[in-house]
Amino acid sequence: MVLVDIRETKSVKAADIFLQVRPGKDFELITILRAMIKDQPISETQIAETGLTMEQLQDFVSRMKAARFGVMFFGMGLSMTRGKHMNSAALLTLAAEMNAFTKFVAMPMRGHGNVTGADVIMRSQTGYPFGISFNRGYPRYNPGEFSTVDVLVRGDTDCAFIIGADPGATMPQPAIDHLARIPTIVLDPHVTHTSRLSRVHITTAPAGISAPGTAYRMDEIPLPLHPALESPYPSDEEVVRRINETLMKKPDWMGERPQILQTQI
Amino acid sequence: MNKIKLTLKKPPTVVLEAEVITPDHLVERSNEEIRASVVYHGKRQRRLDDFFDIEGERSDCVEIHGDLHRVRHVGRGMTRGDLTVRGDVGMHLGAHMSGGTIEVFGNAGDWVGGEMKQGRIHVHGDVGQQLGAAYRGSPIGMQGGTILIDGNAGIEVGMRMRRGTIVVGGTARDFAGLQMKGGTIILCGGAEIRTGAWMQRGTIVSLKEISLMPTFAYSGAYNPTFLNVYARHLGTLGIDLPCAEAEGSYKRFCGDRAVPGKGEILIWEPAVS
Amino acid sequence: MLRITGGTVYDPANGINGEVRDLNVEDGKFVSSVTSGRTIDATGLVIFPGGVDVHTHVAGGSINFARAMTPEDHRRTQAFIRSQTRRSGLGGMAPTTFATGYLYAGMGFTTVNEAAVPVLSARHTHEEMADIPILDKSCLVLMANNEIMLDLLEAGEYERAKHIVAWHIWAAKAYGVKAVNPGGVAAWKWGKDANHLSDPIEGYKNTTPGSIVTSLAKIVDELGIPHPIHLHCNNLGVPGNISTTLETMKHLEGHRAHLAHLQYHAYGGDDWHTMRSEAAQLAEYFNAHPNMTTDAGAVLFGDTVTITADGPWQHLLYKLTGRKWGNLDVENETGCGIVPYSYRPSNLVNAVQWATGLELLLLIDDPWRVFLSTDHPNGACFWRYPEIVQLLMCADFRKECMAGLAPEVMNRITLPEINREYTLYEIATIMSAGPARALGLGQKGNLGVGKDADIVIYHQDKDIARMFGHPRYVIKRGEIVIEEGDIRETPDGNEYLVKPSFDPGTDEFLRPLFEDRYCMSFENYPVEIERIERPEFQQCITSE
Amino acid sequence: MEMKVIDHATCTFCGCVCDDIQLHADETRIHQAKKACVLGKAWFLNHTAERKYPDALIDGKEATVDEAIEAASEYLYQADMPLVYGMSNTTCEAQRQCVALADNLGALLDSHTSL
Repeated sequence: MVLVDIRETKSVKAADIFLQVRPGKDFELITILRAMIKDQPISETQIAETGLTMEQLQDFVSRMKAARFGVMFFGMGLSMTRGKHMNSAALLTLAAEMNAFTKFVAMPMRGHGNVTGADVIMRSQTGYPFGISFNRGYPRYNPGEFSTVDVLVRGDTDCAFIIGADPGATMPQPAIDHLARIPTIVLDPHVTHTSRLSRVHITTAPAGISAPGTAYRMDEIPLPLHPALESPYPSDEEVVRRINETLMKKPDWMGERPQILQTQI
Repeated sequence: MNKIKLTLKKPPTVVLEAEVITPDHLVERSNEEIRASVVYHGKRQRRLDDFFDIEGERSDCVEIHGDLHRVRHVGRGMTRGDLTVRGDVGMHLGAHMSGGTIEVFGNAGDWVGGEMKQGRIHVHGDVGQQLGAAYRGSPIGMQGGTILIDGNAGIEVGMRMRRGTIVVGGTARDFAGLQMKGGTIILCGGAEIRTGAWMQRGTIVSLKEISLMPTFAYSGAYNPTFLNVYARHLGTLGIDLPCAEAEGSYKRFCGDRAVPGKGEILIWEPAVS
Repeated sequence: MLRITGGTVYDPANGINGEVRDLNVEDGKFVSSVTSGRTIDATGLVIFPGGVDVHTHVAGGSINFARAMTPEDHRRTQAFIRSQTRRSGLGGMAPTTFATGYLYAGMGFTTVNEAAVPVLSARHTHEEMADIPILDKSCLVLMANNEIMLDLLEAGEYERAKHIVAWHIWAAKAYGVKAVNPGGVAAWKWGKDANHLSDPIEGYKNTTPGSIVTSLAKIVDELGIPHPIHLHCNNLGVPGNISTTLETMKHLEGHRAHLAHLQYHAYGGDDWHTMRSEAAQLAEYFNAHPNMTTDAGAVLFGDTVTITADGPWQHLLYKLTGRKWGNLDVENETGCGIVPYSYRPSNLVNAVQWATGLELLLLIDDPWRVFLSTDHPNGACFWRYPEIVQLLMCADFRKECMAGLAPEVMNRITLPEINREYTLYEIATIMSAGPARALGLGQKGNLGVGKDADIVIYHQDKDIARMFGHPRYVIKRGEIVIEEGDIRETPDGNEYLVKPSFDPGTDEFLRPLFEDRYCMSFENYPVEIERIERPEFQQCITSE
Repeated sequence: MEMKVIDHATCTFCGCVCDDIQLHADETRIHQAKKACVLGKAWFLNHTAERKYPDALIDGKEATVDEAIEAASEYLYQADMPLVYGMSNTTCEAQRQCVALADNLGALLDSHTSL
């Protein structure tokens, strides 16, 4: 096991090799590795800016190539620092390119409980994993345009429905300010930061504790939940279903549109 | 000259998607038809004249006044005509366009000239991210035409572009020329980090010193002749590209070796006087 | 209640070949007469039983990866707009769940069989299948590389292995057994390998791909599963694999079997430069052995996305395209296993593949044994089936298409010499009655009294692709779902299940083995029956 | 007191979704979460079946679930560009309802992934 991090974490003990990369140099390091696996010349000085040495990286590359089945796990240290999605893209590309030599896969270490389930379901029902708009009556995808932080900071929305998340505690202040400005609806087992700035809060049973159902493991294996308690509150599913049913009774909001659109906007 | 003038009278409270504001759409329509054109205020279908005062008809010369920072898709897919915006304008300005010109006296949002094929866009202010870039998942960004930005640009300028020219007068942020496959990006005010990352082909010219990816290699200093041609062309657009040997030379870097690519980054080094 | 009068009916299951008949429907089934309700005047129109797809990939982990990897395709494809009663969706190479239902129904298909489900993620597959509107569905559980079963076969414990197979079918809530590249995931070898089927697989002394094939075919027969072993042979896509395929067929003698996407298994030659079609040789053997059915796995030129779990096929594509893995979309989530791909007439290998699929369909005599498929999305997207129908029905059109092929292809294929043209009756057989029978779904692909009222009504049209791509009406269990290209209703479909009997002690046998090897709890492994939203049980065949 | 024991319970605290947890619980709280890690133990032991919070709040005032569902529906219905966001700490079944909600509303839909 090779561990790459900017500092010596507790996981170092479990690792055979620890490579300490300079903060903010993940993308550079992975890009160098992409070049090295293809035997492209990279100089010692060029490697130096990542905080590592030629020797370390050559050893690393030969170990990767010698592996029979390699797995790269990556976490938020990669995807949430400067470069963001491009850092993850770099690692995924490296993993893909390693398949020219041996079997390799890359897997994001997702936090936040069942975020994988959301991803899987959005993909199957809409074709896209996140950052979706249905405003034209069909799914469109554009992270940056339709992703929540951007939408809130720009003030592009006039009503927010928040479930299984607490953006009021985690998002940048301008986004939180906008949530407070517009009608916000929160479903959560607790009264959260977001609940406090919302117009409507509904307490729901926590998933897996007192609400049954399914959750996806980060490798996209669905697992059944076995709640141990009986909640005095309804489940998220029940509340959202009832909201859907209530909305279905109201007149359709959509004007004349064709059933099938041959050319999308 | 016959002209259509749109003046924003009621600012949208959420995003207004107005791909009907293109010379192609307006040139064929009467004033009444233009007024009735469908725009999307968030999810609601609205008439164009719910938001704009509209003068004129049947012209491919269009002028828009007002703060349009929430108005998206202006000039989308246009093939002809002139579109002038006096004020800020929102995302996707001139995306997929294949002809005509757009001039903005103000700032513009993200994806200006996204996947454009031909034509010219000139923004006098700043622009957002993904200027002339590919949309998510698309293999190819800008395929032709010219984009001039007087101000600064956000990240991923010219991402996956294959042909055409982008000039940024100010500074570009990270990943300028990301995965570039061809074409030319001129960065008058330099760029932040990771310029030219993963580029396959194409040329990035920077008039200021920039930090490079470790996967680029220095391959000498020179004054490429093609830049003379370029400089003359850009001169007509009001851009001064130094190329005379007396003034200095360009340091040439090749990469990105991670791909491995044959792109080049030229960094201007003025002669010591 | 519904009456359809005056239509020209093609109902191969009942031997009706283009006769004018009236059809009567009540409570979703055909009846001999009805007293009231709507009447559709089908005079001058052509009536088929609803289409049945025996082999497709429309639900589950891999197609869902393909969706994530192709946002650019979603943007350029047709969009289905929502309504108060209908969800939105996107078509294209890997359509969304809702769009899958709309698109299949839109060309007259009412039943599909999802061909590959690992038990581990079977919940996911069922979740997606429940979303697919209009269609009735079934799925097949992947068995041939299951280590526990291979160990039992190695130890000669055939009876136990049989219980394990039955247990897994029920655990996955599947309808049958799929065997992919039996035992060959680790033992893959490049190029021609005549002894392949009798080579012990890696880590085993006695067990060979051949013995797995024979054992599984026998197990499925003895369990009485309505659909026989559904086999994806070894050496898929490799030049010279005809020998492997023929040998596999010999291992199947005496058993029922369905060979999936045979096109990918019918190549001669030694490498990509000498690759040729061996469809004629394969068809000859196949014609003489009525124990087998197959589906074409035809290829059409154009863009698609290929999905598979294994390395070998990826390498094939790598070789074919010269693409680097680095050219994979950076937005992708896995980085491998799924490759957007374009089949081109100018590419020698692609041209051979295109011809091979059609040759198999044309050279296998019995339309009850060869079915329309593209191994969606691998050979082409399912919504392009009407183009294949046109290629089968019009020899002239085939010739036109062949004119676009590279000249050096011509001596590698037999297609130019084949003049056969399919009749409407034969098309109804390969598209509906045949696959329904092979799946053991007696109530499908059949317009007889008591059967499910799944009906397609076509305009007569010289433009065959248009005729089959745009039915006048599509009726699912008596309900009009498509009318002149408009979606009318989107009823939920059923899921077909079988419950083969197995030794109740199987759980206790499996538990320790499972806990040793798997990363989830044994108790959480089987899919609960409550999760299947609309199950419909099919009886196992009891041996007389 | 009689403890209910649940074998093979599934922990949804993080993306590992361990499914071999043994829970010992009474009517109101989980007392033991065997095989769970530190994070998982805290997750299981910190939730109770007590009525700690009001059923619902509208503008900060206590309300019934029915009233809150009505109010939420009306806000969502009136909005020109509603947003459906989150879906991390919830079940797939609820997520499916959320995607349906966004589709039916013509809303923006996004999860934690985009952060």
